[in-house]
Amino acid sequence: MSIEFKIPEAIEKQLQPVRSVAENVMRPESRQLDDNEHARPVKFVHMMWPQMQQMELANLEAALTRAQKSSNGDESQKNGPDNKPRSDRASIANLSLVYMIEMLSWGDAGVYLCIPSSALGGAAINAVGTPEQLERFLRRFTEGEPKWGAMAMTEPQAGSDTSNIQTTATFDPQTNEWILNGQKIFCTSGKLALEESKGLVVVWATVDKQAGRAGMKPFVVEAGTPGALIGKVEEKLGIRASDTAQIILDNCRIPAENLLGNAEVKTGPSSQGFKGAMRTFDATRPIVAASAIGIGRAAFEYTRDLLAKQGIRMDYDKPRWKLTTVQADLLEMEAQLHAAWLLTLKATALLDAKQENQLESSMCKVKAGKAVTWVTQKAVELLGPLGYSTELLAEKWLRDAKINDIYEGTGQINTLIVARTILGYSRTELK
Amino acid sequence: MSIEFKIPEAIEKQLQPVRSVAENVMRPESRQLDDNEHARPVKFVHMMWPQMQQMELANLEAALTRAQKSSNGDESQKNGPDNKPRSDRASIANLSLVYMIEMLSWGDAGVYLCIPSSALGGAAINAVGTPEQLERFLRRFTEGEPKWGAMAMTEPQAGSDTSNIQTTATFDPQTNEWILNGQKIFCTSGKLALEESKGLVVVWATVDKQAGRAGMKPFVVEAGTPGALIGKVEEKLGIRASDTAQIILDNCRIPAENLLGNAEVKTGPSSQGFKGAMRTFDATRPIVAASAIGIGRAAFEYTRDLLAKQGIRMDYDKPRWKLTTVQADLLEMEAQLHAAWLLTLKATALLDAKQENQLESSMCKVKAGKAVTWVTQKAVELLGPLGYSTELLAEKWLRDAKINDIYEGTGQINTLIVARTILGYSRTELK
Amino acid sequence: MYSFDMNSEQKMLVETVHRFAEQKMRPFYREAEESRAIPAALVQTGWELGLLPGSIEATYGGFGEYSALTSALYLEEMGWGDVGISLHLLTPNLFAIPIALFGTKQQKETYLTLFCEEEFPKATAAIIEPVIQFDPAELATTAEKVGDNYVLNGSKTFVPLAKTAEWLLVYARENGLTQAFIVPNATPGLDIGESVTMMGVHALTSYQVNLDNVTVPKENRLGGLKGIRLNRLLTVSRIGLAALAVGQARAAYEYALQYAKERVAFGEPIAQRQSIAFMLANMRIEIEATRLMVWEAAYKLDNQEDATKAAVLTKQYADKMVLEVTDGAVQILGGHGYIREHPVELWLRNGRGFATWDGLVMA
Amino acid sequence: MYSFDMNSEQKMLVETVHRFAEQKMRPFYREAEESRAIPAALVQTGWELGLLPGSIEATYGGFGEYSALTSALYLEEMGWGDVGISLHLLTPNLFAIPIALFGTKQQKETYLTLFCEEEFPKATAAIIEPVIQFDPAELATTAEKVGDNYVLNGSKTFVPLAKTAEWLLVYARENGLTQAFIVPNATPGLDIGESVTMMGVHALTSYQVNLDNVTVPKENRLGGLKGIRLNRLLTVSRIGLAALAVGQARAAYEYALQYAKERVAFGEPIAQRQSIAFMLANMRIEIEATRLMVWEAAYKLDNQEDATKAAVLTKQYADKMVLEVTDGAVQILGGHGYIREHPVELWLRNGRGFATWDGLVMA
Repeated sequence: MSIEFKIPEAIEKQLQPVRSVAENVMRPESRQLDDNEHARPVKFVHMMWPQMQQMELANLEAALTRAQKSSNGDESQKNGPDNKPRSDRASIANLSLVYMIEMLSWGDAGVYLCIPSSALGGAAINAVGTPEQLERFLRRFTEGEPKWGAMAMTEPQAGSDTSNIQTTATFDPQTNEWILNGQKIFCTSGKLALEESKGLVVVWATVDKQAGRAGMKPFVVEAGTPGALIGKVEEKLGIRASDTAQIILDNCRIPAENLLGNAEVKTGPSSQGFKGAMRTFDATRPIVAASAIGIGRAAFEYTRDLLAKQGIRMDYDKPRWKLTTVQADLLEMEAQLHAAWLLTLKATALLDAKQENQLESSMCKVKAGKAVTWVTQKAVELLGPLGYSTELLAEKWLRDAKINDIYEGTGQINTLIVARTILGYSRTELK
Repeated sequence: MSIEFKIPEAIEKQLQPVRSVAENVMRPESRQLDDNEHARPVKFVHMMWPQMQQMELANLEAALTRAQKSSNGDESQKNGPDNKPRSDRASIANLSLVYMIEMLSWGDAGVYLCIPSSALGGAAINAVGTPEQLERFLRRFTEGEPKWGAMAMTEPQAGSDTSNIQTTATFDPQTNEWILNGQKIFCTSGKLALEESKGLVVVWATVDKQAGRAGMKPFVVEAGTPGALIGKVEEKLGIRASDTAQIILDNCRIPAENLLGNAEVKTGPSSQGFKGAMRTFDATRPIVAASAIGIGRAAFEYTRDLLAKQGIRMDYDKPRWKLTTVQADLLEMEAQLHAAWLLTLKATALLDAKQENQLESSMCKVKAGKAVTWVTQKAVELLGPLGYSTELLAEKWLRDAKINDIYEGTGQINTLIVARTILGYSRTELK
Repeated sequence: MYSFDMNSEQKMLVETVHRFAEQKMRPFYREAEESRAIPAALVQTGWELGLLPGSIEATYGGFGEYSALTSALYLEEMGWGDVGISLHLLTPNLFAIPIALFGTKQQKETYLTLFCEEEFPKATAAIIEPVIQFDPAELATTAEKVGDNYVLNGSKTFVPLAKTAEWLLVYARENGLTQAFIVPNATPGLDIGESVTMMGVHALTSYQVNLDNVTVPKENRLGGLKGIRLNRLLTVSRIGLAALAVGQARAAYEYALQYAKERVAFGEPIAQRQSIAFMLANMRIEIEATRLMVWEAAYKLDNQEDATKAAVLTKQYADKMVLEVTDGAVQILGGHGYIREHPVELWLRNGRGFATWDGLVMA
Repeated sequence: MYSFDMNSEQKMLVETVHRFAEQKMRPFYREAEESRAIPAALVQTGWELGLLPGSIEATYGGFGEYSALTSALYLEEMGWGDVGISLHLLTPNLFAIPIALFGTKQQKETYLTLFCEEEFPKATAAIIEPVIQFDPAELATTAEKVGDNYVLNGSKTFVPLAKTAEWLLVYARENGLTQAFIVPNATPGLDIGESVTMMGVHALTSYQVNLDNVTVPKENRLGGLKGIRLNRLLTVSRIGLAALAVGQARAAYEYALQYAKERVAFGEPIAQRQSIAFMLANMRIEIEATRLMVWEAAYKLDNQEDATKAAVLTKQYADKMVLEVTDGAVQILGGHGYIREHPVELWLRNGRGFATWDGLVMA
């Protein structure tokens, strides 16, 4: 063990084709897909699908091995991603993902979100699914036409306050089915998953409203299930290529086997279901941070290069008082991005090392959300009238960037998590 | 009535001698008085005393007239400064004060605080004193040697939380005396008032701990009263010429007549005593803001002028991208100071017009505290190694400035007041 | 003295414009934004407020006197209503105000009367250029005197309503200084290009304008031989833009405040959390400070004091303030702030614009 | 790979230095600050940690290898202990490290051995000048070659321990470039002036130094004919200062956090208010980010990658961070933060210094 700051060669190699996709497939369509909010990046989707199938297959096989061991009674391996057995001691799976997403977001953050994969839905299934569930739900992502998975958590009256979820799951012993009722919003790729492909959505619903967090359970709803409808698809400030859907669950019946994990409502510290959901944030927040940073880097590099063409160059070896405001702004943009990036890499490295990273994952999310909001706003300013026009992509990057300070927990929620962690406070001590 | 932004001529005239004192009496001693923390600005005190006596006399006479009318049953005039009858409809008393204090603080904020006057103590007595109390307590400030008044509110365990005061006042019917016990800290000019002159301190104490705010009452403690001792005198980051004293009240007996206002403990909305104390903040916060801005202006002007000697001049008519960092910093310093100054002027104008100004007075305090902390920190930076050395005054201004974001309610407390006001929230709704 | 109270005339005007903003602009701004068009009736109603004629002397058909302060007061209300619609309504000013301030007697007589009629006047100005580093004092567009004419060459962008404008005021560099030239729409070489889309204010249709040897008689040089003082016009523009920015910020602040009081999370309105409440408090402080800076700069301008510095400090302060406040409003609304069902995302897009709009408002 | 774990040797070193900081520096820093002096015993104990000899090759009497990363790790602990005492303890480095990096073989042999003995070495360097706009790449102090000698002229400030130094490394401008010259204390024309007081770090005694035709043989030019690469030394210095700044900020953050948990107002610890808790959270985030930037820049330097840019970004980031964090700590303590009974007021004074100290740390 020794401190090291070096991109693994394997990742560097993997990144080359990703960079090429970002540059040659994503960027050229950026403006057009932004203008036509509900159009799909068809070319990108088809280009990525073979690769994603391979990744899905690898994940599925690993999960099957794990799940089979687990159902054979190997109890220590049971509780979700944290205890996954891994042969490779220094995994770089998450690091690799974070690098890839940073690069794809450098290409186009809205388009990247349309990548065909089981995504957050897959992660939830992967974490606790039985071998049968894994097969039934995840095999589809390794074959046939492109498909999408999604996760539906947020409700109109419960944004950050995910414990306040109103969607209900009632068990019908007659038919051995769960009946879901409620409304979900802000479901990324919800329409792609339920309407535009034979995908699926993992829906969080409560089996016992009185039980609060402990009553919350994840259920798999497959495309084509009667009673699961796409309502409005949001029109947004940015990431317009990505669909953000409302899902209406109207007496939506799903087989008993579509419940992920245990139906039992355990209160107290052992309410694993909800905690598991919260746990996934430790993995997804660095990804959101990386996406933010990719957009920020796009804005920074573009601004720097265009200014260089005007003869305004960075100068790293002068005292600050010798710089122009533009040089100083560029320097600060670069430093802010890099600060956020290093926090993201650390949160990710901890994840790969299977170490606790809740603090780090919230820290990188807070920093990246804030830094990239500022960096992209600055880029538009530095690029003057052209920067504010739709002739350049800078204004789009500003709009795309902002979501990263909002989803997967707003800056405020993540700061609260950091604060609670460093102070050792519970959620009642620090509201 | 019409919108106007023009310094009244009378104030402009008044300011000329003040500017001269600031420049010729205060500035030359700034460094030395900072180095010798507990030395006194003797020259300044003696120079200001005749003028202060005149002001005190005018205030005293006005208060006596008012108090006599009031004790003659003119009930409408009773409730303190808000309802003061004034012949001059557009008073500029507070505006004039704010301008003077800005200028004196431009001279030296620590020295300005040593101005011999009844100060906050006088204000409290003036507001509710009977004719007899006014004579007994305030006449001294119009004659003889320089004297100081002070106010003692803060306690070791109660900073912003002034309702949590532990100092007790117990009435002894035998001797017709109040017995004060407790400890006060951070009393500005406490030592000057009690030990170094025949001054006085208004001490807030509770006559009924169960009653909370309603039990809090102001008592006058005169210099030389047995049992009223100066403990330590604080050594501070800045404003070192000003004494910040601990006052120990050890069975300190004062005559019954030294209680200001009513001894009765009224709970509920009519607990005027404490409210009155809080009310004085509406007048003092703009003064603190003005003091902050005076320091900030000193730092800004000095930095600007010294940089101009190096050939670096402000240019107000260029787009930001054509400026150097130093020019942009200077511009931002000036704008920040001016923003704070205009808020201060508005809060003061409302006060002079006897209009509600709690929101405005907290707003200007928040802004000035923050702006001037930043401006003085920036000045030290822009002045490089010399700025960081004690050869220039910039580093002292930074140290002096910081207190303004702390006393008379920290930036956080004042932001909280602004927030409660704009949201219409009580202190339980927004803690 | 320092006084912060409007006179009764100003109060009445502000109330009138606020009512218009509330009743006519607010119900329509999202539709205008999405459809990129404003119905003629709304424009006409706005015009009937008589804001521009109120700034023009009676001699030329108006009924008022130019006051930067009065303009600042109503601009805040317009900005509160909608910046895009406001920029549309304020387009004729871009032509008229510079003429009122610098026109020769003859120019005033010829043109100002056009702005005191019943119909929304068809005139605009071209100042901003399609570059990344724009300085109105060093334009790339040139004006050259050839005989009794001026020949203009260059490119402009963000020219509002250029397609339908009968008159354009074109700013160009002549002998190192920026001057303005009156150009009729039919002048050969004047090419109104594609409409230009900005990040915000889609309600305003603006265009790229190209000038290829556009020739106008020397009488069309604004101010005749004396020309213009660009600095003065920029001061007017900076104060106006800052006033609009205050209005925009106030709209965002009020909306976020209301939302925060209504939106419940973890059992309480989110406004009861200090992180949200303090954001709102700081918004309020910054809006108020900027408003006072705007008023003071306008007061100085009206009272023949040098307002250059005040206007620059104010504008730069306002640029930053409006961005922070509108961004904060989006942040307070969270996911709901990011979707177009709520106005704050539009306000953030508008907020970012102010720093790039030097010259785009004259009032 | 990316790895954020120290190796066992580094861990041990960090623990050792932390223990020294906690047990030797912390109990004494306020007294050192107020009395403007550090007892010889403390200096000696600090010297016995062997930090500098640990950076010098065995050939010259040391027992280690120079590593910017290892230095950064222990500098953070020293900064956490006390910046003033640290700058005193690090003064010999100002002479030794540039020689280790750029000295000719002979210079290394002659001088480095002095830094591997049992007593605290008496050597320092003069780089900073008493100006408001300081640029180490464009010094006002000059060096001119006259025959076989160099003649130095100019003024320096913030020269630590100059009064007792036997050797000074003086930076001067020669043919447009900054070079360094070894000057013995007894050289005629070398005038150690008054001690200079800074806003912070009073524990460090530093001096104004004047050079009036100070003449040294050409052998005293550091690096001989090749001279030095200033940029490389500044990179070392920037990383070192940033590491110290992280330590200083961490001290302030930890203190404020503890205070906020203990201080009760309105019935609860103030840390239970979001306004305070969020300040602490942001401090933590910024400290952590800066630490990672420091480590990365040091890692690059150690691995022969170009670290100039990384060091500059890190240093500027750290300058701002340490000021914000120390200021925030004073703010959290309120009135108690303003008095010298608590350390935070000193830490704020130190915090402001970092931006002006380019060249004042080499490690």
